[in-house]
Amino acid sequence: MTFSFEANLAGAQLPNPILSASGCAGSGKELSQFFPLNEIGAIVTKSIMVKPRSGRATPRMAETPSGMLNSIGLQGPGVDYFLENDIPWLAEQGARTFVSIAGETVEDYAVLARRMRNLPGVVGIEVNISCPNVENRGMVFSCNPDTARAAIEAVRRNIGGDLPIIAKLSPDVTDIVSIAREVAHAGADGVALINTLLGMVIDTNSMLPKLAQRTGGLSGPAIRPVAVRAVYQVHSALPHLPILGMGGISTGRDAFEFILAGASAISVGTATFGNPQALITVRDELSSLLIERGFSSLQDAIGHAHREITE
Amino acid sequence: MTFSFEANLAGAQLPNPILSASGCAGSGKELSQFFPLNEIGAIVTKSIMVKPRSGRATPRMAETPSGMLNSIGLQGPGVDYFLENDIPWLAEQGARTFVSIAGETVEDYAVLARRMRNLPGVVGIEVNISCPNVENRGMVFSCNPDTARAAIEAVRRNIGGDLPIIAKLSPDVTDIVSIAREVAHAGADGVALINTLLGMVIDTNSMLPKLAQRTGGLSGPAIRPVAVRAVYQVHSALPHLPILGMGGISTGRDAFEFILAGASAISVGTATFGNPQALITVRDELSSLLIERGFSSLQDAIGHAHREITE
Amino acid sequence: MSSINAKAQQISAELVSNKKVGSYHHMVFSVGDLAFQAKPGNFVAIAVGGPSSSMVLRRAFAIYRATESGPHGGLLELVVAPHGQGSKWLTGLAPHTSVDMVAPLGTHFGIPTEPVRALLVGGGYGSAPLFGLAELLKNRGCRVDMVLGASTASKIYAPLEGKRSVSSLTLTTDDGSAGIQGQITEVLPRLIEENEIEIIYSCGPMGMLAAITEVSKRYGIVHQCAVEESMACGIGVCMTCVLPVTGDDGVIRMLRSCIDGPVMDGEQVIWDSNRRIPEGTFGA
Amino acid sequence: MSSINAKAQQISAELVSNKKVGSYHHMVFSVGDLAFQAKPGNFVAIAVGGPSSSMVLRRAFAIYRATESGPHGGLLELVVAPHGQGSKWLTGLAPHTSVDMVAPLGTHFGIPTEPVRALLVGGGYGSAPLFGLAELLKNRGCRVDMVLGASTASKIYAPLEGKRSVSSLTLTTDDGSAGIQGQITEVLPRLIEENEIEIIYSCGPMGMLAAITEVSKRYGIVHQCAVEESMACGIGVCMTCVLPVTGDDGVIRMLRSCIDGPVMDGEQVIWDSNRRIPEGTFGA
Ligand SMILES: Cc1cc2nc3c(=O)[nH]c(=O)nc-3n(C[C@H](O)[C@H](O)[C@H](O)COP(=O)(O)OP(=O)(O)OC[C@H]3O[C@@H](n4cnc5c(N)ncnc54)[C@H](O)[C@@H]3O)c2cc1C
Ligand SMILES: Cc1cc2nc3c(=O)[nH]c(=O)nc-3n(C[C@H](O)[C@H](O)[C@H](O)COP(=O)(O)OP(=O)(O)OC[C@H]3O[C@@H](n4cnc5c(N)ncnc54)[C@H](O)[C@@H]3O)c2cc1C
Ligand SMILES: Cc1cc2nc3c(=O)[nH]c(=O)nc-3n(C[C@H](O)[C@H](O)[C@H](O)COP(=O)(O)O)c2cc1C
Ligand SMILES: Cc1cc2nc3c(=O)[nH]c(=O)nc-3n(C[C@H](O)[C@H](O)[C@H](O)COP(=O)(O)O)c2cc1C
Ligand code: FES
Ligand code: FES
Repeated sequence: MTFSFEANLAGAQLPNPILSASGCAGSGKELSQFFPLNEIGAIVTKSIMVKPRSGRATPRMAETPSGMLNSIGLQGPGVDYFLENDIPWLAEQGARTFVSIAGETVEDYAVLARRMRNLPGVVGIEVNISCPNVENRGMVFSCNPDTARAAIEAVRRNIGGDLPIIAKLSPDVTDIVSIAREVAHAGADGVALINTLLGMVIDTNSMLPKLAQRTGGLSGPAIRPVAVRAVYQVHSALPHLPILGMGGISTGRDAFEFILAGASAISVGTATFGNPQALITVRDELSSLLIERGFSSLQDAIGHAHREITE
Repeated sequence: MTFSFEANLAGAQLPNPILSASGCAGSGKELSQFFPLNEIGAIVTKSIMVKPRSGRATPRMAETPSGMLNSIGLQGPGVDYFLENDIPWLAEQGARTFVSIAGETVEDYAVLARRMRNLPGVVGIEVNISCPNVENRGMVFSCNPDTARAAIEAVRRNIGGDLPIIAKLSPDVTDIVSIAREVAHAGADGVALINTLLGMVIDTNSMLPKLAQRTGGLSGPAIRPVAVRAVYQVHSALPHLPILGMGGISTGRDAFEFILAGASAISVGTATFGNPQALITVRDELSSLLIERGFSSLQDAIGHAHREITE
Repeated sequence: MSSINAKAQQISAELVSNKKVGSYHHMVFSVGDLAFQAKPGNFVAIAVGGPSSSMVLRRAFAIYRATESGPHGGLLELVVAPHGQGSKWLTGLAPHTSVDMVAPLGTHFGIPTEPVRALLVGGGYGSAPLFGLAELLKNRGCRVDMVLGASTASKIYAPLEGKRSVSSLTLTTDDGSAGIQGQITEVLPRLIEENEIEIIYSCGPMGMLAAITEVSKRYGIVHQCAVEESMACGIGVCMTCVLPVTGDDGVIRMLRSCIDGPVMDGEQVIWDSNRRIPEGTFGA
Repeated sequence: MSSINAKAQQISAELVSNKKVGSYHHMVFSVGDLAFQAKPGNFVAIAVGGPSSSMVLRRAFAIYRATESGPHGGLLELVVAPHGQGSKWLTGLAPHTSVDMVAPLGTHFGIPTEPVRALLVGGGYGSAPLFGLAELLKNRGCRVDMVLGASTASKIYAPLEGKRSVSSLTLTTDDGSAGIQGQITEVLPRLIEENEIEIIYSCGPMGMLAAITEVSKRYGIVHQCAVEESMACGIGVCMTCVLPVTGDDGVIRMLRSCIDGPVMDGEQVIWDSNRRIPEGTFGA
């Protein structure tokens, strides 16, 4: 039997459905010692902003049961440096790249989108709208339908060409389906589910929040059930909207859960910290599992857990 | 040095701040073999409804990394049986009881509140508003400020006397502070934070959601950072609103985190499944820890992580 | 105090021996006087994974044998299949490690007051609690026949010393690698008739118990079975392990298999209730 | 390919020996040819807690010694303090267990091209990477003095064989249980002056490194220190382990201590940046 592992993520054709998660694969360079970057479906870059950013003060992380908190605060050298250095290097490796962009204002998203035209190796844009909106009391863009829509519209209007746009949503909302619907209307070709959950750890020695910024984003296997639920709900309500699923994936079994729930492709984030080769492990285990379960293609398995149960 | 472990939860005077979590201590009888029930601050009953309820179909649970999903669906014999059997038995044990009540309609809450008058051993009411509202497309009461308020007002108007009312909130909302504010205005004397997070596990053998009802509530250490964050946020915004903190507490250290974040007392839920004596372990570890850190009373430690850092 | 879990204690139990037998591990724990309390059908619940485990729930295992005294004091013996991460952790333990155990839990097999002719039916590691039961029945003057089935020979657990109390032992395997090829239920009618069986005791997968119930009903004989539902707590506080059971009053209730079971009356259990609540269930 | 992590490999390393020495565990791992790649200052990152661990992050440990061949092939030796749940799990392992290790990681101590007079300063298990460094410096014709400090005698790690390359060894303890009572920095001026020190190499708690930097600045001598920041990944992909460092261009940047460190120029690090971003930092 032939088996097709090819993925189509909102129009981006990828040899397999395994992507890195934004902010969890550095610039790519750091991982390239552990596997050739073109072995995975695509590299998702850390979220790029208009200007250089120092990020937040340390401590920036805390380990939690089956997870971790982080508050990096989008440290990065800004879009100019990124386009000059990271993009050409990734293209040289033959890597397919999803550029993650993040803004503090709607205008930032517009500016960044214009810079994303005609980049070598870039197969799509992940729009991280799970970050604070400085024009709206720091409220996270994707926690409000209006600001979520505004950010995506700004990208859609400015991107030009037919580069797929994936809107990355925060799970910290009452109704994630309504946000997904909103960004789809605004022109997103797909959604990335989920970003981290807002959490806090208190250091019982200092008796203060462990992270300098008090709260941070919770990731890792701990949040997997929340992520699978989000993917299942959105796929159920919007079956034609492509989903990039993530949140606690560290094995092929975990990835399979997301595919069955309705994801067209998946990202591996925190697992890479524990295992630099996690992306490859997940890829190999997922393809074995799909073949074992009798699927002749990845496509056939997407959303399979939604089928009618007829016993 | 004398140390006072006494807790005051929204007016309920308790010898210590350790409570069971609703739905995680059965009727009390099941645990009484493992420790005398009057050894803990209070027993919180499983949520009582107006009528008997079969609960949901099985499978009702799935273990997850550092947590579990459940979808019990509030199985129980109804308020009549409860008042006749459980309440007198708990009173006989010398246990202090918080009765958890849950409704499908605002009227249910009113009916239940009226039944809560003058019960032996009952020191407070926990109003579980993290359940589906049948009159509003099954939307969870506490996921909407209006329905949250309506349920609490119904209890407040009907309860009579001065029994403290604690509103138990779902973390699955965009802004938990605004819900807490709403229920406080509606007459809640305090809030219980947090109920479970909505999650899903897909069984990769059957390739279907593992739980019969598809989704379930995520509890256990996995969710602790989300719970601590919720307690910290609400205490920060509403410093005078008493909080019953819970979510993944299994050691004294964990309980201490919630106290530092602003909880006046805490509940232990899922940990009891792994360790029938968890409530006693947490109690003893927490009091040692408070003494070790130089506190002369529990009261002094509440919200201590909010202090100004002056170094 | 209540009568629920009345004999249960939470103890630290030292692993005395851990031997691979076919597909299973025969594991012996030193438990002190607690061994006196255990009756055939009772189970234990063990915390798995060690101090920084991601597994928050205990795992349940039927008690294979309880030995009240010996060089190590009272012993409890289990038969464990390395299945998922919890049972694999357990079967990987070295002797002298201690585990956190709550035992004995649940209901036990009822012993008739008069000698009867009993058939004991076990599937896979479901044979475990039947050997202690066989001994007890034998001592009460009962005739005991036993039939054990599994997918393949290595999954039949039937140690020599266990068979002492049994008048006849029939084996079935799906692949024919031991005994008769086929399902356990296929041989039941013959065994019931030949041995004039008056009561069936069973333990094994839920599907097998359901099938045995069909047969026992047909012959009008009592069927006590030990069910195996996923359990989060094992002590009756979580309500995850329920299954619909028709009471003596005719009312179907969702009963907890950890405290109202695992031993239940096969005829009263509503089998095939997976993913649905049977119509007419109390509170439905 | 890039030059970051260029020598790092992910391997299964067998624990060859695990001995308690004072408050620490001296742990030896068989790592094959990877031992050839390790230089003093490099560290390893080990996955902890076993297959169903709730700990998702690796733990970092400085390489104490690398032995390139022997009966077990190449060896890496670590000095581990049982501190929290991860290090306690590690120090509790029995020989012949294998761990998942990524090594060697990070920058290493720079070795002067000319013989110099070096002072090596270690706090607690921070002495670990200094012995291999001492040997290397000695072989290059340097004079090496060493001072080790800790809260108490059992927390000073200074094995006999490690001291071979050292001309003088001074000890300090907070409680006076070994060597001079007091903080390590109190003895530095005397040692620097007496031994005409030209370079300081250090490893230990961040507070100590900051204090040493004060002293080295005062004397105008180079100070290479191995920092210890909480690391989630150890390989440069997560950005959790940063600290502000002034570059040669005068610009302060948040650098990753796992790939731009752990060995850094003490004078360039902005110490006391806990919970705040120093003013003027790039991108602030
Ligand atoms: C009353 C009772 C008696 C049992 N007696 C035995 C015995 O004597 N020998 C034996 O090997 N096993 C027995 N089991 C089953 C044993 O508990 C499971 O094999 C074990 O829980 C599998 O856990 P795991 O971590 O290896 O698998 P995982 O698949 O990782 O477990 C995940 C979750 O599912 C539950 N689960 C998985 N399989 C089963 C199952 N078959 N039955 C119930 N829950 C399950 C686990 O308890 C856990 O909560 C018994 C179960 C019950 C309820
Ligand atoms: C470059 C480097 C070299 C190190 N070398 C050694 C060594 O040679 N010997 C040794 O015993 N320890 C060393 N450490 C510290 C060692 O990594 C920690 O002691 C260990 O991580 C503690 O983990 P735990 O699980 O026991 O503690 P926990 O408190 O349970 O750890 C929780 C989290 O905090 C982090 N953490 C806790 N303490 C430290 C610490 N002191 N430094 C950095 N992160 C910490 C852990 O990595 C983990 O992510 C080194 C750390 C770094 C960064
Ligand atoms: C250290 C860290 C940094 C992250 N940075 C970003 C980021 O820059 N942009 C973004 O969209 N998501 C970021 N994320 C979120 C991840 O991409 C991912 O959505 C989340 O961690 C859940 O997946 P996981 O559990 O596999 O890590 C970050 C996560 C971590 C742990
Ligand atoms: C099996 C189970 C049943 C529960 N039943 C109820 C309930 O009836 N009413 C309620 O308010 N919360 C219920 N909860 C939620 C808990 O009371 C608690 O809020 C939540 O589990 C988080 O705490 P934990 O992590 O300590 O379990 C239940 C939780 C579990 C795991
Ligand atoms: S397993 Fe918890 S009630 Fe039975
Ligand atoms: S530890 Fe991840 S970048 Fe340094």
